[in-house]
Amino acid sequence: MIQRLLRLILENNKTEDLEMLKVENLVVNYGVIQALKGISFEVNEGEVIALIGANGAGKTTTLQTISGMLSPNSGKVLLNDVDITTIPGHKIVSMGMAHVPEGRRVFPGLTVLENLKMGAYTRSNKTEIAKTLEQVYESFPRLKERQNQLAGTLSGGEQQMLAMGRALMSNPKIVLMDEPSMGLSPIYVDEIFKIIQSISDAGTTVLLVEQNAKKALAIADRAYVLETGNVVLSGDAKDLLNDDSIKKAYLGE
Amino acid sequence: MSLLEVSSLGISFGGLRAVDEFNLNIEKGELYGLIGPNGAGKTTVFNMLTGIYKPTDGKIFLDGKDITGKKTADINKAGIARTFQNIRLFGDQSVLDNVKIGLHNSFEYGTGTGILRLPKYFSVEKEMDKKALEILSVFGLDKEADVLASNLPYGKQRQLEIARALATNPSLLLLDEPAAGMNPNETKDLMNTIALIRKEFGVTILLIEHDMKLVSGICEKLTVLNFGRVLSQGETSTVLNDPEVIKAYLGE
Amino acid sequence: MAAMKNLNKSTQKLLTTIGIIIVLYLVVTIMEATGNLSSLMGGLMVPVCAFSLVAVGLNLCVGYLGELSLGHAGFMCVGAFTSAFFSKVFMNTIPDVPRFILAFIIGTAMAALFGFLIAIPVLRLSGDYLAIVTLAFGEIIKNVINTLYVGIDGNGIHFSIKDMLSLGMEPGGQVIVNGAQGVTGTPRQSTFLISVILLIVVLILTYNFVHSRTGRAVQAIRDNQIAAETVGLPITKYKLIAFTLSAAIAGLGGVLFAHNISSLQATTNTFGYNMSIMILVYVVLGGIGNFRGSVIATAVLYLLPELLRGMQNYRMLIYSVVLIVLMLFNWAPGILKWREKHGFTAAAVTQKFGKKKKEVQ
Amino acid sequence: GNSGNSTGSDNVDTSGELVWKIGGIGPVTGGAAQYGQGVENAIQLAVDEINAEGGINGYQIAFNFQDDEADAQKAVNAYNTLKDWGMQILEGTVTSGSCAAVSAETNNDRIFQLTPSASSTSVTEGNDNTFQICFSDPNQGTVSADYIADNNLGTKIGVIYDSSDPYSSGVYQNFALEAQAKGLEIVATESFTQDNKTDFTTQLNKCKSAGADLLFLPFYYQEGSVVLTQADQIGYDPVMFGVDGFDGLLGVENFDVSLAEGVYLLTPFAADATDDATKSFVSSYEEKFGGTPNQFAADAYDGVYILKEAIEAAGLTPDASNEEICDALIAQIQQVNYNGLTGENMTWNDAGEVSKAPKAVIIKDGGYVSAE
Amino acid sequence: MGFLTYLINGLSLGSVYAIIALGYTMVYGIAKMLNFAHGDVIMIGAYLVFMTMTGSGMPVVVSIVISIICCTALGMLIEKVAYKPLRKATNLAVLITAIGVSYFLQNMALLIFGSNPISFTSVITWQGITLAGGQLKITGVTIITIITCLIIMVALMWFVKNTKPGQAMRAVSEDRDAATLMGINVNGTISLTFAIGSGLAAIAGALLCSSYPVLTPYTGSMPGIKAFTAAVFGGIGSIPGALIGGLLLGIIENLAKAYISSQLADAIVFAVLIIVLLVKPTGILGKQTKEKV
Ligand SMILES: Nc1ncnc2c1ncn2[C@@H]1O[C@H](COP(=O)(O)OP(=O)(O)OP(=O)(O)O)[C@@H](O)[C@H]1O
Ligand SMILES: Nc1ncnc2c1ncn2[C@@H]1O[C@H](COP(=O)(O)OP(=O)(O)OP(=O)(O)O)[C@@H](O)[C@H]1O
Ligand SMILES: [Mg+2]
Ligand SMILES: [Mg+2]
Repeated sequence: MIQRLLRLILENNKTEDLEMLKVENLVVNYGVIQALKGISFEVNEGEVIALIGANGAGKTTTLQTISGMLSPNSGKVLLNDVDITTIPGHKIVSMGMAHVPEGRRVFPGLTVLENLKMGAYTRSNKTEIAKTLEQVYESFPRLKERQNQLAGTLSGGEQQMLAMGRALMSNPKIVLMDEPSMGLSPIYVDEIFKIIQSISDAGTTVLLVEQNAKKALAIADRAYVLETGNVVLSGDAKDLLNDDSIKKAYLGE
Repeated sequence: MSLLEVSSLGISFGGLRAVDEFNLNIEKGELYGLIGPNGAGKTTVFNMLTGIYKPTDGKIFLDGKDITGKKTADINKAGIARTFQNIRLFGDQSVLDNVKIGLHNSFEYGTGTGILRLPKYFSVEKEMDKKALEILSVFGLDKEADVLASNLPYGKQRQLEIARALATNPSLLLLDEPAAGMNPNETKDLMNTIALIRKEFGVTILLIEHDMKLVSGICEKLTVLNFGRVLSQGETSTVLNDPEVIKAYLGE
Repeated sequence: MAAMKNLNKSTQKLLTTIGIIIVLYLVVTIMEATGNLSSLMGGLMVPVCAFSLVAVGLNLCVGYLGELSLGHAGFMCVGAFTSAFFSKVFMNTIPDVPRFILAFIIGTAMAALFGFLIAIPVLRLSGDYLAIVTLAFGEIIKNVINTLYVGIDGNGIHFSIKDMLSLGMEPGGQVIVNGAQGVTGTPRQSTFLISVILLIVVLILTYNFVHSRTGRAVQAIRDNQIAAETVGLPITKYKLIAFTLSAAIAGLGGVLFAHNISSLQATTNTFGYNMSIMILVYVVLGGIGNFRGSVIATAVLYLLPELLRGMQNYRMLIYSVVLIVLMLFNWAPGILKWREKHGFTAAAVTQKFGKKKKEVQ
Repeated sequence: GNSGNSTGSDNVDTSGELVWKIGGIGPVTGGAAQYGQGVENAIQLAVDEINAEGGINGYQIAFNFQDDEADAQKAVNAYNTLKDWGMQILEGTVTSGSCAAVSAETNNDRIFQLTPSASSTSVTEGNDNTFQICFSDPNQGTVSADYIADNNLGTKIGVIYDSSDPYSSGVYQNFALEAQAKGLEIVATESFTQDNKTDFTTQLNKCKSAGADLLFLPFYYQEGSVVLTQADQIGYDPVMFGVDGFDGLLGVENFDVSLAEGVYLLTPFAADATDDATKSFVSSYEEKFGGTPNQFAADAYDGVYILKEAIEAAGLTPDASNEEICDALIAQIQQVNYNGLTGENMTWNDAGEVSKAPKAVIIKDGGYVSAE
Repeated sequence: MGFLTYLINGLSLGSVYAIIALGYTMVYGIAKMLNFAHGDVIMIGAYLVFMTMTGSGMPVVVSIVISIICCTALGMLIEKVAYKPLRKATNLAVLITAIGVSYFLQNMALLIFGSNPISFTSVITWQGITLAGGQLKITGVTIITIITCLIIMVALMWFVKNTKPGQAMRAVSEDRDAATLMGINVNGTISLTFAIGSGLAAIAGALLCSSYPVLTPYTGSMPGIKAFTAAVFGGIGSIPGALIGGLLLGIIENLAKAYISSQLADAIVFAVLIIVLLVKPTGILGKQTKEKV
């Protein structure tokens, strides 16, 4: 355990091109349905990685397996070289991972503010938390306006903002985002990608699942394309943006 | 006479005026878009149109009939069907059964007939199956008729929800963000489907959407909501070039 | 066609269930004819069928209507007492067979009536609130029956909810329902054959119901009430139909039960919440929405304590342990996964697994 | 703790020799377990004694006791289990509701049945093969009212009874009938149920404010101990009159017996009676099972000896068919005159009822004293 | 005067219901399960107090502490063995297992302690207060029970609102998966909830049997059901609701006995419950959670 921690600390101190997250041969079944058929990829520290693919390709399943909400049938997930495949989800969070889940999953009976505080559950420094809260409110002024409203009564887009804000409250080193722009108005979609960019600029690693492939690829460093449970294509995001097959299949051009 | 006439509609939640002085006229056969920033009150308008919320002010007329404050089921019978922003399927039932439930009011036989399997049961069920598959095939879902609805991928669930709504044989179809969670190609397919169902089923459509490609691609008229009030209303191209709309909603 | 195959699959399941019941019936009958059936087993057949019926009724409510009822013993109680009352009153005036048939009709109809009346207020509630209200109704029925005195004499029928004295009967009058002492001397007309026929008929009818237009609507309401409303389903009507039907089936079980035993009392164990909960145990163990499972679970769990009689004082302790273990074996996701891996899966199990996320309560 | 665990198969004679197969039924689990366990233990005690002395007519007794959880259907199941075992005579069941269901069966199968404690008339009505050792409900109700009237124990009577219990409501009904006949004034009739037996203060308060100077309490000692405690708490001190269910009160572990001072009860049996029979019964019971035997146990113990006497008088042997045994015992038990723990000169009529004088006793200095 | 007497009787019965209901509602509110074995843990707690206090002559406080510790351990053990494996199954499955556990505890107690009733010595020796010149008496047990209820209620509310584990409980009660994503140990939180609930059961057992001095293996089951009813009455999941529900249930029960019919008191109580729920479908203090569409 101590060794692991030591390693974690050591790894964290290194900087360039470090493999932060590594997924090896992941296979996940739902009953008889095989949702992931052995996918592998890696995310380096500080990168923004986009995961794109059609409906049902297995993007959500991938993110859920990484953050420990699902356990894979086989394969491995490594976070900073630590095998987290069998580590329970809540411990993964305290290792610095946050997850903006599909479908938002805000706590409907808690207020906006309580939801945000819940996001900082793993942290204890009150002043730091307050600082992060201010930053979140800055990014999402609507949340501040509504801080005492029950989250369950927020509009769809407002809930999406809350889910994002809540994940950021844990001050994560890596954040997984499942379609963060879904249901947001155009002006806010631009805004959200700016926010992702700034999160990344602040040094946080991002694994981004998006249907809005164009925007995602625009801010991503690299990208992987999933198709029915397999990685079918990967590469530099800018290259993919110009790839004809990608254009045809995912950019609607 | 317009198909849908809404005048001075308003609702409050506690101190929050979610929708205020909302007016809308939709002609038969139109494809109408309702857009606006997050939390502007679009879904709330849908909820009032379908009787899920009771409006505090205003009136709603469908085909000249006052349906304000009516029960949801009665409003559906009067001719309004809808989909939901957060998908609401009958998850534990097959795709086919989801559509057959939509057909519930168009095909009649009594509970007793069903329990005792009188001849009418067989004939009506057969017709229902036929009709349901017909609707499903419009969406290319007929091959998945057997699958449990909750096991469909997200995009297909959205389509199934539309199919189910159509099965109730509405004159007005409300779609709440039908393209959410779809990639541009899928959205393109959806646009075609929407155009197709308007033609095939002769329905008038009112939709909420944030995907501007879809909105500008198929909507003929638009209403923009902002803070619960109408910001702009009219032909799609005019509205989308309205500087107010650009400022509040579209961004540069 | 895919849809037809699906239909056939569940029809097949129904047919095999019926087949199994018929085979078991024949086996038991042959054993009895050849003197190989123990009295214990022989005596258990009718109660098992009666409780199976109640479990099927409750499963209709829990599995298809999606509402938890903790008061089904109350409907069984209504069916049992009204039919026993009827049979006793007309013991000497109507011949056996028509009287028995009428008893079934009356008991079932009364249970249905109670189900209907209770459903009107109850169905406005949901979840545990509904559960507690059904529990409350069951307890009210039990309490009232315990203080109910009904007698018959030359002047007709007398009622009281105080005591026998207040009936004010002529000498020679007959007390039929005697408060906590219940009804004794009901004619014992339930036979295994009748029970099996009823069970099969009910299984077929419930199957038909579930796969009919109304049944589909009921399930739609269970899955998503708001969506059901927006496709134009009259929620209250279908909830009422399903609940009433469910109560009627429980009442039918009650009639069968009452005419198999000559002494009927409404106690906590026989018709109180304990029994309601016991029946719920049958339903959940057998699989929510799985009628065959209900029948099997009822048979297993009802027979188990009887077969454990050899364990003497440890009997009920062992029973409770078996119950817990069976529940874990049938429901724990971890164990289900393990079973899948090692091939311990019946078709029913995979079906349950697929539904594991569904929360009925 | 106590546990009568030497039932059933232990006692079945495996050598193939003929034995008397006597069965018993009662609740040994569930809320009424204490009554069933007392009966089971006491029968076991008597059977062991008799077997040690050479059995009945030279044949040993095999005893098998089955649990019914005080549930009529379970009792029938228990009965069928015993039938499969080969039971010839049934001593049971303990509770009235179950007993009525089982009597219908034994009557049909022609098996002789003697119940230690099921007191309702529905047990014996129409069943010529069923006999009671305990007083019947009418008997107790009537005798109680008579006793109260004759001895002027009280003028204004309050009644609290268990309206969910056949025994309690049966005794109450007959008491009320006789009280009316004797001109006793019942000023308050209160009840409780098995689901509602935590708190009697309201019932007690109502009796108190109705001015009742005597409380008639026809139910079991478990609730009895609570009623006495709570009456004391509210400072209400009328004459308390229990029936045979109150027997056992002094045996409740840790019960403050001073609360029971002056309580009348109808009992045929007192665990601290000084006669040799009682003393030896109580001491062997305590030695073997722990805990003080109650009246149920005493009735059950007597039952075995009554059976012995009747069988011996009829000269039966175990090879007789059940029907023969049944018929012979029906005839013979009406000739028996038995002196046991629970009564002197006990005799039976053809309705199955016992005739033994219920003794009113009063609790004094933590012990029973004959009230006469 | 009569009315006041009955009211006080009701209050004292209600306080016992309330203290049991607090445990019920706590577990329900967070683990979303009806722990039907709760009443039986209460019974075990009462036996432990009896054995240590009356049997071994320990001081009241010591024996209650021992009982709390044992019940807490028992609660956690039950949770681990019987409920935890079903965490992802339907709530109904856990409900049934809880029933199995309830049978188990009853029959275990039957084997260990026997079926004979025990007269429980009150843990409260204080006689209480007398008012109106001796006409009205409030027993010490009643007063102590109500005070204990209030203390527990306030402590629980404070705990849930202001501590980290309390915060975790709220999150778990809302959405377990999302709670995991916040870094909350869902299993640990639910175990803790059971531990607290079972610890409360020990206290409830001691006070229940002090008011109702008969102890058998089945002592806990009926008050358990009543307390469940009380918890629903007050709005299940709501901590102050449990207190109010318990007290009201006791009062209604006693007034029904006093003024309507003691034979039909059960029926009347349940009828009132139904009427209240029809007027207020989530109980007196229950949160009205209308789904946003
Ligand atoms: N709980 C489940 N049970 C059964 N099958 C499931 C379940 N969840 C997902 N699947 C199936 O697994 C496959 C992958 O699903 P996943 O949700 O990971 O896709 P996705 O790429 O996130 O799609 P989308 O863009 O629609 O969100 C799909 O075929 C889906 O139907
Ligand atoms: N039941 C409710 N209680 C309180 N506030 C509500 C309720 N329903 C909606 N609101 C508020 O009303 C406003 C309008 O919500 P609505 O869901 O209609 O927005 P919308 O236009 O559909 O937004 P989006 O595009 O994000 O879905 C929001 O600010 C929301 O928080
Ligand atoms: Mg997804
Ligand atoms: Mg919306």
